[in-house]
Amino acid sequence: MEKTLKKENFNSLITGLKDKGYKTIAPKKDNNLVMLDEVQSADEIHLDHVQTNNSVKEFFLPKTEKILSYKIEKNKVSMEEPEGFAVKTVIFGSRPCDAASLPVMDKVFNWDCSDKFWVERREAITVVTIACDKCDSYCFCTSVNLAPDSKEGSDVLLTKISDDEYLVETVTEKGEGLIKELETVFSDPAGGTPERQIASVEKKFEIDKVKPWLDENFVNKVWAEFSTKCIGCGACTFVCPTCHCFDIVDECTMSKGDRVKNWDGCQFKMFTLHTSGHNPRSTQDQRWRQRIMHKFKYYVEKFDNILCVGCGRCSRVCPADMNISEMLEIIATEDNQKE
Amino acid sequence: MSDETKFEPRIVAFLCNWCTYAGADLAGTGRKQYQANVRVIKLPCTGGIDPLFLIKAFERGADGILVSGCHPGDCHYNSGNYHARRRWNVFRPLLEFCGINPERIQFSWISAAEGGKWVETINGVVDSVRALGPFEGYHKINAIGPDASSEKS
Amino acid sequence: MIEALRKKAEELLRSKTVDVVYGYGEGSVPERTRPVFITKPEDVNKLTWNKYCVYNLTTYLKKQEARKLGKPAIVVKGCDAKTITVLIKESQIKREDIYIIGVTCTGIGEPPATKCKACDVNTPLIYDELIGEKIENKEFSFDERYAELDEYEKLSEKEKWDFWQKQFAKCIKCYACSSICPLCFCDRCIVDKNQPQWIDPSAHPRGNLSWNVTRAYHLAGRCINCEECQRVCPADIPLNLLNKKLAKETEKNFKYRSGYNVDDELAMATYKEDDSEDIFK
Amino acid sequence: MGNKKIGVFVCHCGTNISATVDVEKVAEETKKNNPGVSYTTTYKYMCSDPGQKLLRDKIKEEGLDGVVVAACSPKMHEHTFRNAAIKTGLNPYHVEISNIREQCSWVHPEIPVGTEKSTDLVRMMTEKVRKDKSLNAIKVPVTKRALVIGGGIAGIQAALDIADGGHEVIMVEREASIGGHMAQLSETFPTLDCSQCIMTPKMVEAAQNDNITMHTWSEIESVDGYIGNFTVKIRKKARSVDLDLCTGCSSCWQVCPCSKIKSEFDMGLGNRTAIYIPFPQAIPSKPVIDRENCILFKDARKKNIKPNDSKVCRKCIDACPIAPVKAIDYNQEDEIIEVKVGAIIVATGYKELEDGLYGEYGGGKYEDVITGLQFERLASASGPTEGVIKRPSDGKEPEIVVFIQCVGSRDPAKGCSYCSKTCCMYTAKHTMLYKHKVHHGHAFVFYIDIRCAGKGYEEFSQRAIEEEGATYLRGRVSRVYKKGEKLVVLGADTLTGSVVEIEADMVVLASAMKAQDDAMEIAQKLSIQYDKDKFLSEIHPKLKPVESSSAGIFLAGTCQGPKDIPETVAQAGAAASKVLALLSSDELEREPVVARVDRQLPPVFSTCIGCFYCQKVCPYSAIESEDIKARDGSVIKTVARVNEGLCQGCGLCAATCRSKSIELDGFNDEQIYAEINAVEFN
Repeated sequence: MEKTLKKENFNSLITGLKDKGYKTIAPKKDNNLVMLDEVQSADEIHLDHVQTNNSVKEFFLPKTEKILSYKIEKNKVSMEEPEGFAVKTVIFGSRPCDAASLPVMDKVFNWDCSDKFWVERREAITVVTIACDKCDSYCFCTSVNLAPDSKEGSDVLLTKISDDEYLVETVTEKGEGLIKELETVFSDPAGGTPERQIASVEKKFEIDKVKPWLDENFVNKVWAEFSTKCIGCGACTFVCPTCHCFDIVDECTMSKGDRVKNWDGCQFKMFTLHTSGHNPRSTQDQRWRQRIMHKFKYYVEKFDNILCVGCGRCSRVCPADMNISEMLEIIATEDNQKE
Repeated sequence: MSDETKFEPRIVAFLCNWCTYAGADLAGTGRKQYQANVRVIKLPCTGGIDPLFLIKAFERGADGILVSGCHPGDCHYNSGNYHARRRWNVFRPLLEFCGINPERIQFSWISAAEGGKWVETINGVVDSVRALGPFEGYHKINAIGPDASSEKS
Repeated sequence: MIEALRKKAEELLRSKTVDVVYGYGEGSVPERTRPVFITKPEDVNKLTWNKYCVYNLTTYLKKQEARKLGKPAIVVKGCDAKTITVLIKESQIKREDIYIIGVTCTGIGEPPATKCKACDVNTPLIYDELIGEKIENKEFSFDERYAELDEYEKLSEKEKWDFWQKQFAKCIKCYACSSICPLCFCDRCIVDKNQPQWIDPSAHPRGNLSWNVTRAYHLAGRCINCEECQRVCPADIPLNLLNKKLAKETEKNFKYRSGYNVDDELAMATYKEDDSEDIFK
Repeated sequence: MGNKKIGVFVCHCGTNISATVDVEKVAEETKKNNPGVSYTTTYKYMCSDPGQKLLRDKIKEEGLDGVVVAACSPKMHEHTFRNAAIKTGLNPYHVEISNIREQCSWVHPEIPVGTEKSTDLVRMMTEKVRKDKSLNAIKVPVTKRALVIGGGIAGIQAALDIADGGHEVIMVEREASIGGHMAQLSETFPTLDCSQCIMTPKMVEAAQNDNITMHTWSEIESVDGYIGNFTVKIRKKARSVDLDLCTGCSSCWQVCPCSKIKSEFDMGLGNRTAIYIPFPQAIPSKPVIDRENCILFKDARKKNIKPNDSKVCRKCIDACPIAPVKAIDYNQEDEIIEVKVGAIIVATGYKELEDGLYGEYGGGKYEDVITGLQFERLASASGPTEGVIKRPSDGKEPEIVVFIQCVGSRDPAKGCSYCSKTCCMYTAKHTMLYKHKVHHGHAFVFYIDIRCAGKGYEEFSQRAIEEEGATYLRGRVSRVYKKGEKLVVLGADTLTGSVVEIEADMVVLASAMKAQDDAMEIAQKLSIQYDKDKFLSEIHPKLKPVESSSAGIFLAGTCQGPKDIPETVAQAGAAASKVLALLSSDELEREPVVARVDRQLPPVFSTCIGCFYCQKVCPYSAIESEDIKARDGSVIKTVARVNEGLCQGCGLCAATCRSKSIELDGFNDEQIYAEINAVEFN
């Protein structure tokens, strides 16, 4: 189903969503950042950006989330599972790369057991993506088999066709349902083939060459050379739409507490520290290698998907200007030479 | 304290063993009455009180905190209270800068002989915090806890 | 200046005075540079110097990966050099274990970093070799130094609370702030101590408040205002305001400014009998 | 630890607690709600014998491994209940007191309020107990030897008492002879017996005691270590005379040409030579060369040659009859010796207020305005005038002498706000000594108050006034000025309200007793406290009057504050008895509330990063640095370590440590956290 959406109708869209009981998330300007966040009106929406600073991840896998709460009475512990965490929501204006991360992560969250927090939120949230009309040098979706107008993971894809109009393509039934629910907001496309305004993202490396090299180069001096500057923070993993590691902690007073799931990241020294004091990944090059290996080898082997959508956030945010596509370029051009 | 019509502030007091704790004992010995809102935690010296203790007390619902030890020059450990004084001289403005009313974190020197001063001080803390009202900001973030994210999404 | 820098680096490496030079190299975009670790004299052309050399490279002194490369020469701006003074005072390095290549600097960043506005260390206070024309260091008044705090200090209590709650709410606990900080060198940060867990590790308002307050407090009397924490924060939290506030209190109360004099006693490890009594009853 | 079985014993304290706290309810709530609490009871008097028995029995019967006694302040009976636990085999540090008397029942009259608060306090304490760990008393070996710093009457008395108790004593005196100020005195109040006559035998006794090793002309260089285990470096200043060889024959000082040097012992009223003994009864009775004033040393300094190479004057060495090696060694150098001791007594004495401080009284300006100690020398039979009272300027017998009391003392403007305590008595004594020697003379005394508390003291001063005819005038002297040969003393008599002007021949100032100039230095070397007047501080003014703030270091005599001889001797004896008690055991037991730096398995070793803030803040220098080394000897990391012997358990280090790698046993992180956590207002 193809429709168009006029900018002038953004307001009715947001109001419409509100009326239909949706919570709306959209890009908002926040000082120096553009953040996906709840909006109440179309005025708050900001679309003049390459990429939001946060990804859609936090709406499916919050940075911190209660997975159960408990009360400790004398000789008795009673537990309560959270409810109502999955709220009917529309994410409006996320990028195709972000949306593409969702089916990739579906695999891990439905693997050995189904993670109800992820699954229920996935059901409750409709993703309306806007194809990128611009990009920057950090973007590399085209190098990971995606594109600025990929439909993977989106329920609805919007593509700019003029300064004040978007082409609306439904991708899923859920998307179609949403469009139907708010029919009046959308227009029928004018005749002819509209000119889609889509960014041209340079292809930086051959993804096919990456895994074979990784298969052979668990030991390679490149890891250390590239990562000496890494300061071991978790910024890259936290902004990444596909990094999904978490930690579980109990936060409690004397008589009650919450079991909490928090983002965690493989770049932290503590991530793999054993109680014994032994750390199987004791140096930063090992941790950097882990990040690359997980994304481009282990995940591929397990789930047949690379765990990267080429959004470039990790490189943009890196305090030490580590650049993941640069690393992958090195790998892809290393001629499979083992040291 | 469950009477909702009247707010009773909840105060945690961190006292040094040698001076203020003994001063509070003296108030007891002298049967000097004071408001019962305070829960005392005894440590050897004010110098041994980490600001984290104060933060934790707020996290556990305190509306106000008192830290009290030996007068300058009287520290049982020579200089513990001097170091403590430095610590609070920077920590309190930091909390104030973050929007915490400085009256919620009070400091005093009360000697083992000053039972009366203990009574005055603790009543003063209770009254001033009562006037400020419940520490709603902190109570709120305590109550939200990890629900913050789900509230957001 | 770049040439002089490269020449010095080459000379140091050739003479084996040092094993590695921590310096600035070209970044992934023209508006960025990145830390480079030059171990071979023939690689010195990778070194650069421009207004985007924001990093405080002394942070790599706490990283075993960098230390493994051997005795370092470090390229430092005036602000960064102050770190070295603190690290020496805090027994983390010995002066003779590092070679300091000081660069004179008239400001970095685009737009210029806040710290550069009242910079009084255009020429580093400590160095072995100075690259660039020596600049007479300016002097600023107490008020000028902490001018950026004014607009925040005059907020009402509620405005302050709301402002910081909004800021801290953004925190994702990625710890980029402490990872980048050259003075956050604990092996095990207090936030990682879980028996007991003083600071909730969760990125919720309670955990974020205690983390951010504690992080700042742990830098009281130590922070040398390199602003790296603020630069790297992916959530754009103005962390340096907290550091600056503590620096102001430290200077106001104890007449101490971190990193200026290696002979000064560390402000939070000493006391004076006549320290302010104002807040004590 | 979570499975600890905790017993809670709530005390009625007669009705002291139970009148305003519903103790049954506290016990009930505690049993109902508090994790780990397996037994609760209430009892009339927990501290009584049956109460303690109840505690002991229940620990055994119920298999308790943690106890909270909700009762009076821990300051009252923490010790009692912990000791009771020891008898059952339970480590005493699993016993905590919840203070529901001083903090509840006595201060909150309403039963519901006191009960609720008591329940809260008990809850906080049971949570702490859940985290309590067994601690074992720290045993410290004791070096059975004492150091006495100072060889005045305090030091001598203390040394003798310790030596008589069978322990070795090392005595350090910075002057050339022991004796101190008491050796300078003429007669002593209130009995007027001759000071020398009672002092000299003590000095001899000390010198001859096999247990006492004396280092005169020596000073303390440094003190390290802790109670039972001090290492002391002593600087033996170059005496230029070999004490082993010298026989004290006097040949040398008799030929010394430098004979116009003011004698310190005689307070500048007499002269001595450059090679000298301070006074005839000096011990050791062997000379020292005053290198500042000896012409040979002056010459050597000028020419920058070794003293022995100077040929200016070699009279003393030539006169020395010792052969083949002379007892005089011009080239002798300072020597540092190291001794190990288990206890230290500080008896460094006082100094007299500089007379120059009182310009308005002509102090330091007029020769005939002298201090109390100078008068002692004038009156002493062994003094410069052989006991004849002559005024310094012209040697005339003074017919009118004005004594001014409180010179410096009780005068904050001159830096001594305190009373020097001895002056009223010695001034009374001075008037008597004067009257005994100058029968026709007249003594006037200006005083503010007469403070003669002490056995026989009041009678003594009354005797001076009533029998010996001294005229006491209550009032201050405003000025002393010279008029011809006379000194005019302008003062007030506040009792008559009149101005008094006395033309005196001599004025004696009862100058204040002050702390030694270098009292702060010695205090710092010993890590002990001093007060605002630089007198060394006892740790408790009433109950621990001879203990300094550092364990194992005791105070005797006027270094601690002005006092007279009997008091000094008594305090020296007290300090000695403390030392004897300490040295009587082979090991010391210390309360194990000490800090501990985290240690872990390799490769972490310790979470300490070695910033040494803890070391900088520690008031006891108890933090050392330790290199953790690999097998090949290379240093892996340098971390802090606590010296248990020195640590006093303040916890300053723990609060300073950013990574919380150092914690205080008994108040560790988990314990404090548990207590705060159990506040639970939320």
